[in-house]
Amino acid sequence: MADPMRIRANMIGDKVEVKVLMAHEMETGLRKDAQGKIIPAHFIRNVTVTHGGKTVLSAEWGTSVSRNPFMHFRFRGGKPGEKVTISWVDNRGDKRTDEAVIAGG
Amino acid sequence: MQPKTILALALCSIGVAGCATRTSDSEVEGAVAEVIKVSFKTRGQATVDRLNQDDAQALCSKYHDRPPREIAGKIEQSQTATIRYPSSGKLMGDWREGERIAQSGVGWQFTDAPTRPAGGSCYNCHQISKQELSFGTIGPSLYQFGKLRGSGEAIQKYAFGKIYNAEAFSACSNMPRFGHNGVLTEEQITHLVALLLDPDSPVNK
Amino acid sequence: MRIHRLLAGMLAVTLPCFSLAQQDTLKEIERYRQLLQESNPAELYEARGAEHWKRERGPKNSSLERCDLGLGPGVVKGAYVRLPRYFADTDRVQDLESRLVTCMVTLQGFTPEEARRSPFSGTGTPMITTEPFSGVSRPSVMTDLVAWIASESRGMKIEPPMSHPKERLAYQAGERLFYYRAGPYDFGCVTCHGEEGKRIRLQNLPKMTNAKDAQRAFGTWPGYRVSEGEVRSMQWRMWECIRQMRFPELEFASDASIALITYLAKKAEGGTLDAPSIKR
Amino acid sequence: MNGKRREMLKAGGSAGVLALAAGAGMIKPGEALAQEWNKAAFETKSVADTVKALGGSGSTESSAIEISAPDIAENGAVVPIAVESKLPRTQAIAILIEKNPNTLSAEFEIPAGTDPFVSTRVKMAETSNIYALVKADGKYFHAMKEIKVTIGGCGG
Repeated sequence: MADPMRIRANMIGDKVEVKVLMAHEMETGLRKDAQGKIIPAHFIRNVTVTHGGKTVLSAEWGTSVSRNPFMHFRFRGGKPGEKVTISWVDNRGDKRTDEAVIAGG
Repeated sequence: MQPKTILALALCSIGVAGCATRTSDSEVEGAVAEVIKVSFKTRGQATVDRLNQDDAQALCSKYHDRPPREIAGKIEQSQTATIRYPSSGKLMGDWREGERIAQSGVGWQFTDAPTRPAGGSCYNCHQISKQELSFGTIGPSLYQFGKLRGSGEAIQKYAFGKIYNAEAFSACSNMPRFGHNGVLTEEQITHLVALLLDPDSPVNK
Repeated sequence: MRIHRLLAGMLAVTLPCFSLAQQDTLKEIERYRQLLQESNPAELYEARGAEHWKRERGPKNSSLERCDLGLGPGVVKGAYVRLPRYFADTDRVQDLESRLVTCMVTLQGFTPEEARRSPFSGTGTPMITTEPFSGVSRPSVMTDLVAWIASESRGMKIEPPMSHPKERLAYQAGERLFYYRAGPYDFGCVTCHGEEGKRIRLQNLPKMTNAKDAQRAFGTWPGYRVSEGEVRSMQWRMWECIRQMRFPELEFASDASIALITYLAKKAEGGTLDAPSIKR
Repeated sequence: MNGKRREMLKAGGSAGVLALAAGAGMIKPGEALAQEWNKAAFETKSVADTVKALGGSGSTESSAIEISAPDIAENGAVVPIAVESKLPRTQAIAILIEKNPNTLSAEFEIPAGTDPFVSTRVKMAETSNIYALVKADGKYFHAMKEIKVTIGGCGG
């Protein structure tokens, strides 16, 4: 199973700043292993961030997002103590959902 | 079995009081030899006998690359005798080939295919062509090497010899003895000479 | 990607900009390094490492929580900056990784071979360099533990003990090894780390006999290497330098590796640990 | 930018309805959009084709899009890139890397209430132009920046 994400959600003024790190190899499908065999592509395709039942960001990714992906964005309408939920799904159907509590500014 | 424990050898046989002083050089010498013996293993082309030093390597290690003048002189003398210039007399090859060799840092690692020709790793340490911004500074800049020195026979001979065996000119140089150690072929070295000296080479633009 | 990178290198497809001065290059590289600091995937490894410490594993189905890293059984805080050190139970100077091998053997019942089997994490690396260690998705318990244990010394002073004769001997052996030149390229550690302000390509090289350089270098390992997408440890740093020196393979947790690390730790004494870091 | 998702949103009437569905347990978060991945767009080999695959007929250069990235990346495996759009009604931001084997790297949908800003890290195979493609008020705009990828290390 995939490792948990590291999510930081902080109030900056009236916005929630979200920074997330995901543990994922983001394999391109273009590289070869030591035996010369192609390493199959394995990468996160969809990311969804929700807050209070509302999607605040959604993303589609290809293989060229860096290994152990990082994403940073900001949204309005969140308050300290509320939760931000982040989910990803990769091309093999593996998935992971984690949440973080918004910290005060 | 536990990992081999040479540093764990009872070096304190002379007793605790004796151990308070610095271990003698010969004791350290012996310990290092043992440590080397148990800590490395042959892998691919990188065999353990690579750790056996020749005279120049041993002297440079001993003097931390700063040998006394007299010893430096001896090293330079013995290394000069190793240089073999091409029997054809042709010292300048193709600078384009030279640029490719200068860019490549592969060769002789246990991860490298032994059949693949080695690069010269030149940009790792030197500025050469101006277009390449990613260059090292362990060695001096070679940009405009030929423009400043011309491309006559004397300088060709110097450049060939320096790449063949840098220690002939400077004992304990950081630069590998590419020709003497068989890392680069005679022909590869002539391409590097061309990269440095050919008036058409980007080095001299 | 790797194929492209190699091609780029081999065909000398160099940077097409002729006007950019070297100074600007270095400034921009510095900016790149700054931007990396914003987020460090080493955190993911640290989190795993903390779990591995507590997890019951091995034939004895036991955790590492009683492992003595030098400050007493189970004390992790501050342990990393006081290694390598002499351990009476093994009668040996050990760095973090060789000590973890000992604990995996004594506490968890692994054989030393099992404990050392996967020293470095190896998942897809864009560099050919670590392919001997890679397979797809092969995280290393050892690397994760190192990341976490080092993080528990973050901000602390590097203070390797040097009171035991074997610690001093390890230092002296490390010094000899540092200056030891051999192999087809005539390299020694000193070739790249003996002078101040030098670079390989655009990578700055610390002069290891210079306290400030050594402190910064030693104090930023382990680190997340973006070039490989992995956390790498001091053991790996030694292993990889030795490989590039064209020497035979340096055995993981060997005496030579520990001697070199002891030498470097002493040179870095008084510096602050800023690791796990993030690096090229 | 995604055709299927547009349809779904249209059918639902608003993003709120989709969220409601998730909240009611009909769709779990993360699964809701799991099947929606614009394969065609991620297989494109040029900037123009990517714009087309994302639903645009072309795009206009705009100074209201700011790309924040280093001029030189010490390593192509991780290149930090932030994009900020000052275009009104920004709906989506995509990052394109001209010389990568596949041009499109990532595409972010920006709902109302979320800053038209995103920062991430991408891989670059070699020195290349990168494009920030922004969909705002139904139209496509872009900004471009060249990032050089340097050769590093000593054994390669």
